[in-house]
Amino acid sequence: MKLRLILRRVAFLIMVVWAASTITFFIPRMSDRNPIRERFAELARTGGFSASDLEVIVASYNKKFGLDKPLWEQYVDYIGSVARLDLGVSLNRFPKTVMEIIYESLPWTIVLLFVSAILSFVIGNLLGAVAAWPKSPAWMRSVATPFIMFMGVPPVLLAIFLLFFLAFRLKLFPLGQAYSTGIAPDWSLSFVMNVAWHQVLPAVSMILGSVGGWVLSMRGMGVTIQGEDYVNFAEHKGLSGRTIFRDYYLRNALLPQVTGFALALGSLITSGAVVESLYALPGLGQKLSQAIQANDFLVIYGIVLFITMSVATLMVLVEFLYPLLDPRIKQD
Amino acid sequence: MTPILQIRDLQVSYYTDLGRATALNKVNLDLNSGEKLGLVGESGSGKSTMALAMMRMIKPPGRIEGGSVTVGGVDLMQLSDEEMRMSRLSRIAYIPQGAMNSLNPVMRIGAQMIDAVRAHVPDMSKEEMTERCMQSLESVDLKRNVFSMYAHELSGGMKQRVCIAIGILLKPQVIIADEPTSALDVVTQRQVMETIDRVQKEIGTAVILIGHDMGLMAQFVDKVAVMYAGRLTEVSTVRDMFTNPMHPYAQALIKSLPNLSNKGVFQGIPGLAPSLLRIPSGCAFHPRCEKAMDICKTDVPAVERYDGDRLVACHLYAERA
Amino acid sequence: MANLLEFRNVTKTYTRGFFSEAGTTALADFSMVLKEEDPTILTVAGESGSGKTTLAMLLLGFIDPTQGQILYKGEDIRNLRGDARMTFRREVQAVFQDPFAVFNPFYTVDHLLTVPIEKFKLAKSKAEARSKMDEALSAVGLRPEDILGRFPHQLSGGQRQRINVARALLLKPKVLVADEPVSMVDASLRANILESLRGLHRDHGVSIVYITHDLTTAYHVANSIVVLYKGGVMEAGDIDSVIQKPEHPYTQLLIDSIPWPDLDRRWGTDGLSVKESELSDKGGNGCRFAPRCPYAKDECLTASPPLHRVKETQVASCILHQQHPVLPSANLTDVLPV
Amino acid sequence: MTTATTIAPPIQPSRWKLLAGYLRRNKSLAIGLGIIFFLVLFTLHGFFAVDEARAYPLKAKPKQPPGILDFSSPEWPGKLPMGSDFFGRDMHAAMVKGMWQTALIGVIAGALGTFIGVVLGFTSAYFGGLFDTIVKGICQILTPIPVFMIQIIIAASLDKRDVTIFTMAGIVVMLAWMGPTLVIRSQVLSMKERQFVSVAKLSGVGNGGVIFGEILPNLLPFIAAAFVSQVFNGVFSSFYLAIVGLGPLREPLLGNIIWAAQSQGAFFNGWWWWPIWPASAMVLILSALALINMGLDELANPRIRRTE
Repeated sequence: MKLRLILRRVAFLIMVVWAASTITFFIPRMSDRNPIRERFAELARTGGFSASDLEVIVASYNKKFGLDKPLWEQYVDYIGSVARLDLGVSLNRFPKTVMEIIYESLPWTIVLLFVSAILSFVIGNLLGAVAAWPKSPAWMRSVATPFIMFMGVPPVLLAIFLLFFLAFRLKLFPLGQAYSTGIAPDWSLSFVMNVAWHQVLPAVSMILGSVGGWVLSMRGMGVTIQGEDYVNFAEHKGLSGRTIFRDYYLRNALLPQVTGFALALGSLITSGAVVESLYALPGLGQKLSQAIQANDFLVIYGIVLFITMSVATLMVLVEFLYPLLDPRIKQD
Repeated sequence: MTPILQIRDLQVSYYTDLGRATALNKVNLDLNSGEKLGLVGESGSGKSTMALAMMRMIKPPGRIEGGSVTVGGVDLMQLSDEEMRMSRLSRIAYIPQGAMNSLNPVMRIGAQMIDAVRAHVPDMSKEEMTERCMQSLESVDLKRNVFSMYAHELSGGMKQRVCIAIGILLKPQVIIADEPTSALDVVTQRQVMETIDRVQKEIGTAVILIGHDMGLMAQFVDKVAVMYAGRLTEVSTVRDMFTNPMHPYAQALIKSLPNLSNKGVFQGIPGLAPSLLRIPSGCAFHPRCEKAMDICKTDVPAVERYDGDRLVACHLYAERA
Repeated sequence: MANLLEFRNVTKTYTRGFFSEAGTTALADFSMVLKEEDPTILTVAGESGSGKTTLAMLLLGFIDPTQGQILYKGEDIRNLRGDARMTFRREVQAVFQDPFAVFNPFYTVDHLLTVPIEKFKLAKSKAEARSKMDEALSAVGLRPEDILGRFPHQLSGGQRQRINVARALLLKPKVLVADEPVSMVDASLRANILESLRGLHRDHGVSIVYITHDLTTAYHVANSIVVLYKGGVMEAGDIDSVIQKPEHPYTQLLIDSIPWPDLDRRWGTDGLSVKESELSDKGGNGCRFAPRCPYAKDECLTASPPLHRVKETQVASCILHQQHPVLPSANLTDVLPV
Repeated sequence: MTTATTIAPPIQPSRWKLLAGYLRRNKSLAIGLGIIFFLVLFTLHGFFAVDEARAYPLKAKPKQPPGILDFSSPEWPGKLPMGSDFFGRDMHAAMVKGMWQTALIGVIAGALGTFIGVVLGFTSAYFGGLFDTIVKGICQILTPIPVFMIQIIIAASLDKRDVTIFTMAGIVVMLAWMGPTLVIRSQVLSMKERQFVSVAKLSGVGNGGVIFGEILPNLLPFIAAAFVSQVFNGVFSSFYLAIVGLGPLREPLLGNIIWAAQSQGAFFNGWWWWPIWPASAMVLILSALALINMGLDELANPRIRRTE
């Protein structure tokens, strides 16, 4: 029974990745325009690269999108290379492969993303739980309100405002970049602190932008859970308010939120991509918007595909985690 | 013998958008140790409010507006919130109506029992607590392995037994069972009621069974209290109640019961129960009462004692009081 | 003349998902006939999971049988089309358990009565429709001016359930399925609602299939009874025989578990001991009740007993009665008096 | 066994009074509607007060801070109440035009997405079977894919010169129908098991009548909420596409203006008003939509309603 569950989830993951790669394969070819050919023409005009490079790029491009072969064959090749994580080469930074670009920028994105995802999840759910709990003091409940107000504000706008007021006007924080210019990256404490200092504003804007959503959904969930018979019965049992809050109310209200976590990562990646480029952090997002600016198509497709696969994988991992949290799931 | 439970002038109101609804109107009730009382009435008569008021679990927009509930000499209404918390389960326990959902789905049964013990006897050793919980499970005919199970692994009847096992963990002086079998099949209902009966005898506690099923009352309780529109109308022994009810509402209630010997002749009570927002003047039952007199429309009948032990609130018997 | 409504060896099996091969049998090989000229009140009794609600859904045509046929005036109800289908719809009606859920919260309670009047063209004018509604509401003891124009949450449970009975009254069906019509109504109002239903049967010749777990009310309204357990018929017959002298151990258990409001019939005087329903049967071919039966023998676990005709009007599916002749399950109606 | 549920209020207050009372309790709905009202007023006033053409480059003296007099303006002494940008757009005109276009994208995307969602949700839930399995499967598989990423691919495959606000709306809708489909589907699934549907069938109501007469009216709050959140998504996604430079570059869309300001280093050059106006407008629009959505949520899901 359990094995079947795992197999089903893995099959689901494969389906998602397959769907994502199919979309990235077909959409570019549905437009009558051929952006890559245009790009070559443009590059050749401005003399952006040497003739020998051009041959290699064309070969890679042909391999990826090989227009000479029938469509289904191209498709099979494409899916095959996606399965091998071969996402082609960059036009602009030839001979760098797309995967190399992803690998060099991935650590920055992971740090920013996970820090802000986890912090906003924890802060948002605690605030939401407190806000819905009828016995929490009024001031504690009102703390949640300003965060809800921020919910409609996309992190990128917060990033703009923070950058303007705190970094540009008040000069409290650096104006972007991953670390101060002039220091060499190493693992020394001072360098790590420097990096952390540069991450504050982008992280804060992402956290502020996503806490509200958690507060709101947790508050809704909390109101539902506190009406449940088992919370009432816990009070009839004479349990202390703290025990009821933690073991009966919070634990149950959190369950559905966990499923939302992976989905929230997906939208946080979106915001992160833009915030990164705003703060000139060398993460995936910056690479993506640079590629968009430069019409570096294989990099765009590659990064998009990579992000999609990562989010889908995380979602499936969270699903695996879920039975550990909710004993009712194990049965089916 | 002083009663273990004394309720005096208990009054509870709900403040709704449509006005104030008095759900309990100066209710008085005594109950002796080891006695089983049935509290019956139509929906909205205030019987569940009574249970919650005794537990001091009335939540806004409801409010306890006065009166006392004395259990074993202690007036619960005078306790601090923390003292009241400690009194729940140890002095007065509650067995809930919705046993289907009364157990935390993500905690093992044992953990939910132990946290109840720990909340009241924090310095008991873990082994002792476990043993206490296991014994409690056994006394309601559950196996020890239920301790490490989750609620979804149990049938409805078993869940209700677990709730009973939790209710008797600290041997309270009063147990309130609020329609404990309303969600169960008849066969399971009987098993559960017999379990309550047995543990009640074992620990000698007083039990208040809340419900609207007079049949269940006939099977289970010693005394029946009938509520109507937030007031007690009659309190009698179960035999008196079924053979010679005095209050016209109680009479109608008994007459509305189908049983094996009156095939085809049971009849309902005409009219509808009043809304607590608009309780009729005088005796609240007078619009539905066949024997209503003029005085019933204006004066609220006082609860009087008849034949030694019966309490009835009806003008019909005024001269006998 | 054709039978009004006939269940012919109806079996309903629910399967779970595409992959699971084992299904649960909600109703097994059930046959029954309701005749137009002999309207009756038939109780179908059982605990939850007995298949009684499945039976109601089948009868109303909401679900299709897995095997067997349900015939209305000789025609399989799956094949009814057009006018014939509308006739079936009008003549087979229901009163449901939850008097709140049957109301569409978006509309006032009038909706419940106006829609069938309009769809079945029961009235030629607005005024006629209104007078029909008034008449039906008054007949169940409601004052139309208290009821019409209100939203369901503004009425009490008792009022709502009476409106449902009024709806049945308005439509004057041939068959009425009453699925636990009083279990969510205050005890003091049960008699009134059941009396209205009985009036429908008595005065308008409506056959009522009364589905319940409450044998006390069943005893008072019905002529005959079928006791179901896990989809199978355990016992059937005329109501007095079955209630006063049940022959199947399950029926005995059920009747002994009823909290009779009778001080001379208190529990604990019969020495009855029952097993908790936690025991799951192994899904074998034996008697469905064997795992809980105090008299179960080895052979009970291997073969499902047929219906033994213990009396002219009583059958029990139990080997304790195997000295009595076997009644084919298709002829169940033979022992059900009207 | 609760109390006081049995009888109707003796007097029914007027609808407007009820609405006012409801808005007072449902503060988020009231505030959200208030902001939208203010923005509509601003845009309407703008249509009369400013020349739309001035929302495009080279129509005003560039790089002017708010409030400065602009003598190059045709209607003298044409003020620049919100300043102008590097390319010589009158920011006031740009804001009026940009907000109108943003709203247009949002409403088109919202209406289309909701419509698709309602149709698919209803048909798949009500009729079930293979169609339902397919619709549900597609939604489930597409849900983990970050929509924005796919939108980037779509937008990047288009010729930027061809991109209009209508293509923007189209791009957004293409992957935005799954949300409302799943919401409506689950609502219909639970609704069709409700007993009033059975009673309607017994009353001779056919499938169409059940869908439109019985189920749909009860789902109106959900559909309204789905619409508002679709509008939110539409505005949000088109904004993000524009801010990474995938918008219709000529148009003064709010996201486009921010993107342009960002790429010209507006803050470093001291032209703070350039990104701040569109950013503030965006904050107002999105907050208002989020607040309305919250309010509608409360309407659709009475359990969240709180006693205060």
